[in-house]
Amino acid sequence: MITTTLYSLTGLILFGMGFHTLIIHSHPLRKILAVNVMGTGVFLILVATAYVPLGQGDIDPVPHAMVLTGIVVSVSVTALALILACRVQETSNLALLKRRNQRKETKETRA
Amino acid sequence: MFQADTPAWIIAPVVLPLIAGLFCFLFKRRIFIIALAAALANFFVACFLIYQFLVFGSMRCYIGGWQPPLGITLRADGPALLMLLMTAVTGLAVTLYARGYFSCRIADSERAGRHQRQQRYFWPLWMLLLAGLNGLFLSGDIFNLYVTLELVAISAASLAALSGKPASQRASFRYLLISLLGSLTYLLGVVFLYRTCGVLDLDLLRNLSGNGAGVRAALALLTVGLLLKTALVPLHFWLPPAHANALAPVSVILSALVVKGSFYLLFRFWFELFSPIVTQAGLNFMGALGAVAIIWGAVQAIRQQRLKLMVAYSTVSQLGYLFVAFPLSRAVEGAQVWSIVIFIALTHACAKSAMFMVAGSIYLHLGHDRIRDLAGVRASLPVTVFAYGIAGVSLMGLPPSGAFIAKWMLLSSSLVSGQWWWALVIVAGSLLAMVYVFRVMSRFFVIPEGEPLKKPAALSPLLEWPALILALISLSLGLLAPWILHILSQGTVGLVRVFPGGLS
Amino acid sequence: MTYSILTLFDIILVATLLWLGWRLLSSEDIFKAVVLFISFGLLMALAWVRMRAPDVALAEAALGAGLTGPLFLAALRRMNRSHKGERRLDIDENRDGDHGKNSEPT
Amino acid sequence: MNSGQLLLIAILLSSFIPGIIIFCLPEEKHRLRTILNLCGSLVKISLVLLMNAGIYYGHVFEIRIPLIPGVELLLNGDPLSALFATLSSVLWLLTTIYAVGYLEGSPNRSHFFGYFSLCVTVTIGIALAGNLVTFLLFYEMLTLATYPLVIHRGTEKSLRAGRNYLIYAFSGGAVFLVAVVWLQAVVGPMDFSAAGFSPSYIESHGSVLALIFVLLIIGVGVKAALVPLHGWLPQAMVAPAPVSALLHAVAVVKAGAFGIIRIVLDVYGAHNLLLLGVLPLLAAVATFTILYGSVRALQQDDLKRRLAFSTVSQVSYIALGMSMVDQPLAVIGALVHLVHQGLMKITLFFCAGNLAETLGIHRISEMRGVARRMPLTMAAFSIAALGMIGIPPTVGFVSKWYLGLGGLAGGNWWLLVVLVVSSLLNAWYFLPILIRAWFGKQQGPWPEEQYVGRFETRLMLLGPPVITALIVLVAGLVANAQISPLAWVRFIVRGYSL
Amino acid sequence: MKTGTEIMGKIRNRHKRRDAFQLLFLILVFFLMALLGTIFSTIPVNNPGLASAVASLQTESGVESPVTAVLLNFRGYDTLLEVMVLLLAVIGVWSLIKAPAPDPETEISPVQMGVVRLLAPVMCLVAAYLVWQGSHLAGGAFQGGAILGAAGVLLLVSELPWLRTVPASVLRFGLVLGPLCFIGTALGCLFLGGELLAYPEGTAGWLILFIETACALSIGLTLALLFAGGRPHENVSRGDIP
Repeated sequence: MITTTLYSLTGLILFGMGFHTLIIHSHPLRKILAVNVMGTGVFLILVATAYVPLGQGDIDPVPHAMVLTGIVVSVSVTALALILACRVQETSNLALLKRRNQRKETKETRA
Repeated sequence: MFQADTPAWIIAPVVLPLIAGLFCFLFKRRIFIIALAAALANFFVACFLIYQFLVFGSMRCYIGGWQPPLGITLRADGPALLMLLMTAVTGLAVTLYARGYFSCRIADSERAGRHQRQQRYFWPLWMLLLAGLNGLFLSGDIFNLYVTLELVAISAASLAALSGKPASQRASFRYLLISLLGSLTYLLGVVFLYRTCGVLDLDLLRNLSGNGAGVRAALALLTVGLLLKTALVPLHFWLPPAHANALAPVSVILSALVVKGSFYLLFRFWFELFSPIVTQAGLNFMGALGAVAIIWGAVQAIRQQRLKLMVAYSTVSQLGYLFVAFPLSRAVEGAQVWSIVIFIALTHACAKSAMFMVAGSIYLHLGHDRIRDLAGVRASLPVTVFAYGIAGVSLMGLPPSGAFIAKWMLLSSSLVSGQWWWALVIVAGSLLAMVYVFRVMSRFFVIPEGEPLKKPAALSPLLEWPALILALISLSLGLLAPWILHILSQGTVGLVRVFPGGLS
Repeated sequence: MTYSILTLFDIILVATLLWLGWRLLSSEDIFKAVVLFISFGLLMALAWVRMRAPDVALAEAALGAGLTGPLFLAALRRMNRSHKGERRLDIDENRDGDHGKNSEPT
Repeated sequence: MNSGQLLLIAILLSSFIPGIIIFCLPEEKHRLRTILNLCGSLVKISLVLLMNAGIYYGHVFEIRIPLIPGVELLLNGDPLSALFATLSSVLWLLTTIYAVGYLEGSPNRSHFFGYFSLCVTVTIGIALAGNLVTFLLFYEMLTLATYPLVIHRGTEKSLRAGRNYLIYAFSGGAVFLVAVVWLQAVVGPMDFSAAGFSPSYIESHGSVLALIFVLLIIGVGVKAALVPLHGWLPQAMVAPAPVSALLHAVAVVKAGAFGIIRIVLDVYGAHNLLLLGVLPLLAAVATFTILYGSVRALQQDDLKRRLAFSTVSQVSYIALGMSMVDQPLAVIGALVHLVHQGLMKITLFFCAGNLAETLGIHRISEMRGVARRMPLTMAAFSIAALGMIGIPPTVGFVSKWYLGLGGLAGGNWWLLVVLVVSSLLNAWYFLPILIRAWFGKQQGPWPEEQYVGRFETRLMLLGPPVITALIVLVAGLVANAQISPLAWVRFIVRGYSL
Repeated sequence: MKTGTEIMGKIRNRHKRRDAFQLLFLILVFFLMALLGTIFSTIPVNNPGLASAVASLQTESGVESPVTAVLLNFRGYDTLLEVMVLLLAVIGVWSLIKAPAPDPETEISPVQMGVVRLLAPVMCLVAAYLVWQGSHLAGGAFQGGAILGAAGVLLLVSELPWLRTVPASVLRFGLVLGPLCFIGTALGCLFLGGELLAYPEGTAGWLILFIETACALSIGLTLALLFAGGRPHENVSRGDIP
């Protein structure tokens, strides 16, 4: 019982920490990390709910299956989000550079 | 083996688009044919399921033959089937429109490669999104709903980023993060529920859930998660940029279908699963948010300078109506609640798709969508302008559109129950809708000064007619009202209302 | 409630997890954060084993730490590379044009 | 589906189908478009006359389409709807002919005539509406169908006018919707019927029902241009002349006035309204509108604007008559004025359009001696103007006569005062025009003379006002005959057993 | 000079305001979590969960491991959709961006090559073992797939030249293989038994193994391609190797 409570509260705190970081920080990678930590927190609560100490009965396998599903989903979403973040940065850098180049060109022509 | 009353038909709307999506990804040629076949099949299956529902009653399909609590149940009841039909009809139109859209863009040789690539990835993503949505409407398992939500969210975010514009990618990134946050909050709610009840099946949960603090917390978490995805004010900030910067067919899908998915779940939870613990204060709170959304979204829509952004903010406003139905649901006849929401959702799906299609066609035609400079479109795209007008009329809720029926019910219940302030909001919202719809409409009627420099070629009928047909459907939904009410009253307990004139 | 030696282990594990989580979310350096995230994942695997969930532990070790970490690192490298600027600009412009020529028929 | 239902549908389709076809026609197919329009309106007139005969002999014309419980669409041909339908369909024919002549050579005609046909379809729908929901449906559609006509010119000025028109009309529609829903919530679903709802509701919900009556009147009052809801009407004058004729005489303002009649006679019923005691309010608003409109008309130099304010004033006679619903003679006066005002006003607008189109005359100050250049047009104008003043034997006299009789019968002597004052005002703003046109001397060339031909103007422009002016005269002369607007109105009022 | 200090002051003010907001938000999150934690720990746990339900049907599922039974039999539909989510991620990534060109400057040290040569086959073996033992112990398609994916990552990191010449169509086929086998089996069951995913009696074990193998291959490929980070060069897929 104490184990379940301990781990579920840990999961909840991880969830809260992730949520806080997701809102406060602006770096895209940090946001994705935060979402991952949040997810881990939820999974921890779920697995802790199913926990039964050794010798006191069967473990409920359904939450485990749910967590497995969740982990796979979160990996795929993370991959997509990372690529999207890269792409955002690339394109916005590109726009920035183009603008800078244009400014340079206009300066040169003026000169 | 497959009789008309086999429940296994329910899985077809999920499996067909899934397979189509796989093949669309695998193959290089004739992708459109595969997608069109799937959309058509999906439409016919939806019609068949409604027929089956009307003849044999509500269906349940236990996947793998495992009954709850262990297995996953798919169920087809009135609201689910109507949402399914809405998706099928809109989806078919979008499929046709997207074909026209991409052909038109590929024909412009300058960026043909990029457009071809967009088309290539559009089809599998769209098919998988369709499967996810259908799964969402049919699923009867709270964790399976999470998976379908993710399926929808990922494909929607990828679709939103498809246009390749930096703005669209930024918006899509934000959209992805928001829907992830929503999904995780939803999942936390599921954990709370599982902790309390130990089952995942919706029907079992309804009986078990009781009135504890855990269930309340679960409801709050599920609600917040789904509200994020539904973009109710004040959580709407991600929607306009994501919807307005996407490709036109994608905007249609996102605005007409994707937000409806999460709203549908929210509504199910509030009025079926958790109806015993829902308090009037909670309903009023949702209604207040909806009222703010109606007014705020409409005011923002009026202020926009670009057609697509205007349409996107109009989505924010229209979603508010769905939530104003919350406090009024219990006011007089609790029975009317699904019908109000379904009428709004169906009308909005058809009308908003038509509007985004129109915006896309105008963008293709003029090369911009600045509202100031729309003069002369009427002469070159009469069908499109007509579609815009009809869709706008439906959004304003003029008779005989479905939104009128919904508005009638909302007004009637708010006046009967003495909550006249909702009536004020509803009327104000439709007047504001009139302003933003006709602000654009009047520009169509301006006769341009001088001859246009070059006369752009006429657009393909695939770009014009689906919009018109959807707009006409949305306008005539009010006339189909008895039929829709019949479907709604067939299976849902408590919705049975005797129709005075008789329907048969 | 029974307290045992395992409870002590639990508390240590949980404290480490929280500390790692806090550090990875608040560290100034993203690279450091990613490294911390990988170790966080490995420690989570330990926690899963403690929770009698070996399947999850295996998946977490392989997916959470073994794949997500490299994914982050690759993304980080890509982002840093795109920071460098000019050279990438040319490549990226060629890309679109290049693709236009080799467009596949549908 | 029986023959009566088929007839109703055919009446609606006879202008709807030509409208849809006209939308699809290419711009340059003028002849086909004209033929379609004329065939449609001739078919419509004959069908409406057929329905009138049926109604007279007691046939039932009714279509019910249920939507949701308590809300159904009901098309119903009763004597009152026959009156309005006949008026609209006859005037539509004339307006169509006029519009074909008026718009010769201008752009976007297929859209114009398409919306024109839809507009008439919707007006007939209003006439045939059998309950408030159906009325609301067509009432809102009327706004939509007329809006493109109002902004047909596509200039910034017309867009502004159109915007104001929409804001007024849809606000009115919204108020009307609320009132309809509320009424239904209080008294339950009801059709238009002579009895109105049961008086027992008055005891339980008296004040609410009075409030709903006010809301309903506000809703239709926007289109009927009751002061202070008339603001859109003078602005809408930027539209082409046939559209103004349509707005003032056939469709919009008339739909509002017709709505007032329906609400008073068929929704509330005379008995209930007397119990509620809201009629003096209506009478006050109507009186004020009559006097205010006349006074404002006096100040206008622009001919069409003067006519517009004259409409504001004249339509309120109908509201004034309905406010004395317990007096059958006053009701007769109000109902017959619906027709008579339409005939007179459409003549005036046709003539104003002729002056503008042929000679470029827009202002009254430019009209000196114009009667010598365009004698037929000005003769028609004079007949209609004299009718407006109420000089026998025109139809205007008939309306005012019955209104006055009704007022006297009810002991409302103030009504006579209102009638006399307003007639004097009418004379004051119409007679100078006539004097200037007939006896003034032309000073310099016409502002913009465009047409020089055998007749004073194109035949298609000349014919309709002459015909309507003749009807104004003849209908006044034979008012007591077996077949005349007055006879039909008497037939209607007999059905209400007031 | 004066304006400079003003600007600095403004920036400081903005910082202060942001800090205040952050603090407020921190407190809010803290209270929310405290509330949730209190509620969560007070939930009376008197439900057995689904453990007994799974245990009673374990023999019918065709596998010994309860988690695998849940994943691929009782809740196989979830797993089917989840495999789709993985595929969707790849499609999404491919739609966004092209795989970065190999960095010609990086030299792979022979030691690293050696390690890769040694490790990759071993990892494949481990993956196969994990899939095989999934029926009775911990392990299964996801774990096996993840190991395969890790092997793929290893190969990608070491920039083996032949990796770039794998035709895109083969990759697409590999990605679709797992989901297709899964759906195919599910539909086969539907046509034979009348229910989606209802394995005919006695065949469950073998069918699950078949699905798991196909899915593990696809999952491994998916993960490796997610790491590769973009769509392959399509012109290669048409056979004209540069």
